[in-house]
Amino acid sequence: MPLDERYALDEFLITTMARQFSGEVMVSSVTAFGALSALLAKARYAPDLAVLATPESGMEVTPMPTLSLGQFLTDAQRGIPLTMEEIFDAIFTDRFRIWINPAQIDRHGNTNISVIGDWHQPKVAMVGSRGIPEDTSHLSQIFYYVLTHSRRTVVEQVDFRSGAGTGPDRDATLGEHGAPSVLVTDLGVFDFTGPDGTMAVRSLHPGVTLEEVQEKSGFEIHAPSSIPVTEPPTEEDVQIIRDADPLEVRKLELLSGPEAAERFVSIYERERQALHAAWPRLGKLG
Amino acid sequence: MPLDERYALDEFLITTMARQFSGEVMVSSVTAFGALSALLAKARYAPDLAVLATPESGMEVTPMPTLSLGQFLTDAQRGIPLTMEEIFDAIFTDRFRIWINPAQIDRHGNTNISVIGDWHQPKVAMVGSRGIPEDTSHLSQIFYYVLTHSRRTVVEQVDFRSGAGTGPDRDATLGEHGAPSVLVTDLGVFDFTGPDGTMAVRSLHPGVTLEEVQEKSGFEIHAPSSIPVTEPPTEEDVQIIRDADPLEVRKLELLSGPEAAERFVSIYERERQALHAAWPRLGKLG
Amino acid sequence: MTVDQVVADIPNGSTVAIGGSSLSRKPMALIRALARSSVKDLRLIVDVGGPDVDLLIGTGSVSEVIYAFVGFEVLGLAPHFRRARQQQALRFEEWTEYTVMAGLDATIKRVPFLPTHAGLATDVLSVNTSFRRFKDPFHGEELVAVPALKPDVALIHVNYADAKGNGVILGDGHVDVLCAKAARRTYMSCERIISSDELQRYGRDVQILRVHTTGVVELPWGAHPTGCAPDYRADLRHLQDYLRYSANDDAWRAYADQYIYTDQSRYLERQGGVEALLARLKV
Amino acid sequence: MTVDQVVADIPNGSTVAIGGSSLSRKPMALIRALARSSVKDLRLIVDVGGPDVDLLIGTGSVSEVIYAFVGFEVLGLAPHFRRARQQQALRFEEWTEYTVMAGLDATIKRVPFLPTHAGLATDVLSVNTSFRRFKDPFHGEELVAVPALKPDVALIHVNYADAKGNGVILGDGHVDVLCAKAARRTYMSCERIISSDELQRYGRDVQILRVHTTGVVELPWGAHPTGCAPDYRADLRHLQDYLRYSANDDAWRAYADQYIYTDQSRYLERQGGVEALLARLKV
Repeated sequence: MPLDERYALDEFLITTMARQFSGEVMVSSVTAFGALSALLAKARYAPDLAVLATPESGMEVTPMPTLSLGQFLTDAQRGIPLTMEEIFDAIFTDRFRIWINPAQIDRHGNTNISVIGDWHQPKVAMVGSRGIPEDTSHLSQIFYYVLTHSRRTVVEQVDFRSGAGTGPDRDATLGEHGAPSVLVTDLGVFDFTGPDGTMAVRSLHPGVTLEEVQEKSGFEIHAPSSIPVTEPPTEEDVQIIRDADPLEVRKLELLSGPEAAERFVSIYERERQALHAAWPRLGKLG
Repeated sequence: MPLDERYALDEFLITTMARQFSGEVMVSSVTAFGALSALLAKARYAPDLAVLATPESGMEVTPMPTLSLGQFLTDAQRGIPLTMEEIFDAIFTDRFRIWINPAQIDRHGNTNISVIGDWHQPKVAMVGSRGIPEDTSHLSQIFYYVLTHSRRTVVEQVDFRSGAGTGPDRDATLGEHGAPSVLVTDLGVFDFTGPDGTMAVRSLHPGVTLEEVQEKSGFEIHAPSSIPVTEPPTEEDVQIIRDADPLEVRKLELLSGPEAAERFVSIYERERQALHAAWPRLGKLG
Repeated sequence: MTVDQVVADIPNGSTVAIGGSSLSRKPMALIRALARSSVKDLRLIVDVGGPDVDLLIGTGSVSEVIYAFVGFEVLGLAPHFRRARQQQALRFEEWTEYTVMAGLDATIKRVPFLPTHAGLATDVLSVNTSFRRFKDPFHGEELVAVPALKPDVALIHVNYADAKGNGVILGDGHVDVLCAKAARRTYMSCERIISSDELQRYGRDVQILRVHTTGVVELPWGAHPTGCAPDYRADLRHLQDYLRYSANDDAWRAYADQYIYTDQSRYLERQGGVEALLARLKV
Repeated sequence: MTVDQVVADIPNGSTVAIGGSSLSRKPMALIRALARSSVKDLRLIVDVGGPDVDLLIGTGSVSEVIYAFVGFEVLGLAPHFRRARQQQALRFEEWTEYTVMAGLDATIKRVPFLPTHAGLATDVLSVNTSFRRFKDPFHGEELVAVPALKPDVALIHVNYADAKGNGVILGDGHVDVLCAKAARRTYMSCERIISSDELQRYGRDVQILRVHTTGVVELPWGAHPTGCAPDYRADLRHLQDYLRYSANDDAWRAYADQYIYTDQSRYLERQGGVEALLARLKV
């Protein structure tokens, strides 16, 4: 995607993600992209969202992208404390949304965060399926994002199904519950309306061609004859994101190597100050 | 049971009930007798008890026998608020005790609070089995009391099993879990160590004869050749009970008719004052 | 929203779960509104029922009751419930305290049932044909399968709520959270609507989450004649009157005219007004 | 009680459930004490694991891990966990976040299993042979039976506790309550022991009830290097060091010598002392 001086790639993607939200549901996040998309959505696109400070707790807060302070937001902003049981009850009753960032996603929207290679003889053992099986068996909207669309991330078939995609296995046991809805990558927006519930192009980001997408994907993605261009963020969208993340935690997700490490340390050292500047402590101990 | 000037029947029974408690378990109560036995036990016989203010909530409080103020004790004494889920988890994990006052109890310790007559064509529809099935399938100690031992209350066979007694049905499905332990009546203390888990005399109250018990029971209760006399309350037991229940809510359980109604009204009008005198309001709204 | 809007959302034959517990925090103002509407054939789900169930049976609004308990606690039995049971006038299904909770929780967790030992070796299993005995898939242990209870509507009453539908419960929570999560639509009355900022000071006492509620109505004294800790206790004197009025049809019609077929503000006046209620019931 | 008394109660082969979540409120001081004891062949149960699981694998104390997740969140993968998985050095069983909770809850409710749809149409069901597919007894719907998880011991760390064993958790509760209820013996460390009178001011933040706990140890900074909201955040700098020290055996021995084979007060000195920790981590 070519750069545009009005917005950075992260701002473009976060806005695109924000525009997927709707309704009165809890929104949780484990990443800065997730947190900022929820924040922007609540401000501009889906005012009824009940946004959480952490993956698990602190409802009705303004999330702050952070490395170490998620739970502290609940206290600083007097978020409504929740329990894990309440989170899963919200999942089971379809009152929950989250942007999931899988290591692999495949043609049918199966996703993997557990292992590269065979589960029993891993090439790379990652983290384990966490709550993705629960999400993908219960929610009516499942949101995925991948920041580097490539043949390593968008694959013919995932090495391990942490998240249930479309196909016969789902049809036999889960039906529509928890089926993948949307994938946002650095190249475009995709859904699973292709033949037999396979991945299809919904829109491509400005300047991205279908050829580029096909080349960077591990399989041929279904595409309509006329492909829309993803709508870019407005000035207001961009401003909201920048104001909400002055330390630019979001940039870390797109970086690696020494630059990432240096910036990581710098953010970690400065974020307490940012928290106190934004929300002078009001919590129960304050 | 003949009267003794040192204690009243209610004080005798409450003390007998208090002496059954042991260990570090939650104790709940729905009656004044239950509340006072827990209070006395904690003061004298089982100091580790975690006493609740109401059937459901307010752990670590001093219960006050009351008609309308159970929940208010939690607030006044800063009891630890619990949920119904926590109560049942304490039941399932055998960390819970309660004195149950059934309408009928039978030879095998089955108990009934649901209906007199056939369930489908009730002669008297009472209240429904409430949580007794849960207690009698999980707790290692099940305590019953009956204030008027008679052929109407201590029966050959209950009309409806709200609580599971001993016998083949239990043996097949529950084993030892939740079996009846003790019955305290105005005549004596009974357990279920008779042949095939039937009711047996453990002790008789002072002056009570086995003949009187058999005459007032709907079946022959197993008795050892030498029957102990139930130990009466000490002066300290009696004093603790009287101090804890200055309005004598406990007396209501032994009364009926106009005398009960009059005393009921009088207690109801005076108990707010008693609460505030005992525990000046310290709660979260105070 | 208003009481009338809530009632308009509850058609004949609805399955209604009711929060509270016997004489505590029953949504009585909503119950009375339901009772004076023309709605019929309600299926009630209560864990521990009291004047809520009894009143709706008394006004002929009910066709079925699923319950673990219905009673007036220290005051004795529930008169219309008892009469209807004895006359076999309606359908009744006796559950138990935990199984009602498990049935609601099964719906929340979108499973058709939850397993338990509760009920084994009791007659609840004989008379309640909704339960099923089965053997667990691992060891063949005999268990009770508690079927999912699926309320269309839940009615609850709480201390405070914000306009968005978050609710604060300061006393015992009873099964209100389970009702709110399990029902397709949850209507909540409250003693007072407060700002979200103020509500969020209540921390873990914010027990009802707006994602599970459909509408909120401010109804001070909305639990009366049951209590609402720590604001007011149960009005046992009014409940004694209720029991007397329930002795026969004529008396019951008089009760209904005076206390049911009227709105909440007139209802409160007929209790002697808010000052008198405060003097009698504020703790 | 003391850390040593806790460790003495945990024999070889024990099944140990650990509270907290990845970098939050892990009972790390208890974990380090366990790691430096001679205990072997632990079976760990974690919902969301992090340095707790990784450290115990690193010291060779573990024979099996039941987990939904083990990782260092923003810092990346868990080095010893990853290596052990890739070398197939121990037994691993992958569960999911809710199924670990359901497995613990099944034990609490004394049922052999709980049903769920979670895991269907995923490979978790293929690799985790503890789960079983079955058909529900009412409608024959296909479900997953999650077996009861039965910890011998639970280890948790909380903000405050009283000496009787009631505990206050001010930040996210994670699965600590489930661990405490499900385990046969629960040991709780806390930042500070306070009087019962003071503890009871925390209302619904008193989440751990003494009827479910066996012993309490006061261990300030007992979650370090993970965080303990709202007292201190995770020490990501120390955790970065941990990752570097985990690169090879020699470095790891150095880490163990310096930070594991020592007591909590020397451990804190080696972090620069409490003043330095406060300056770095207090929020």
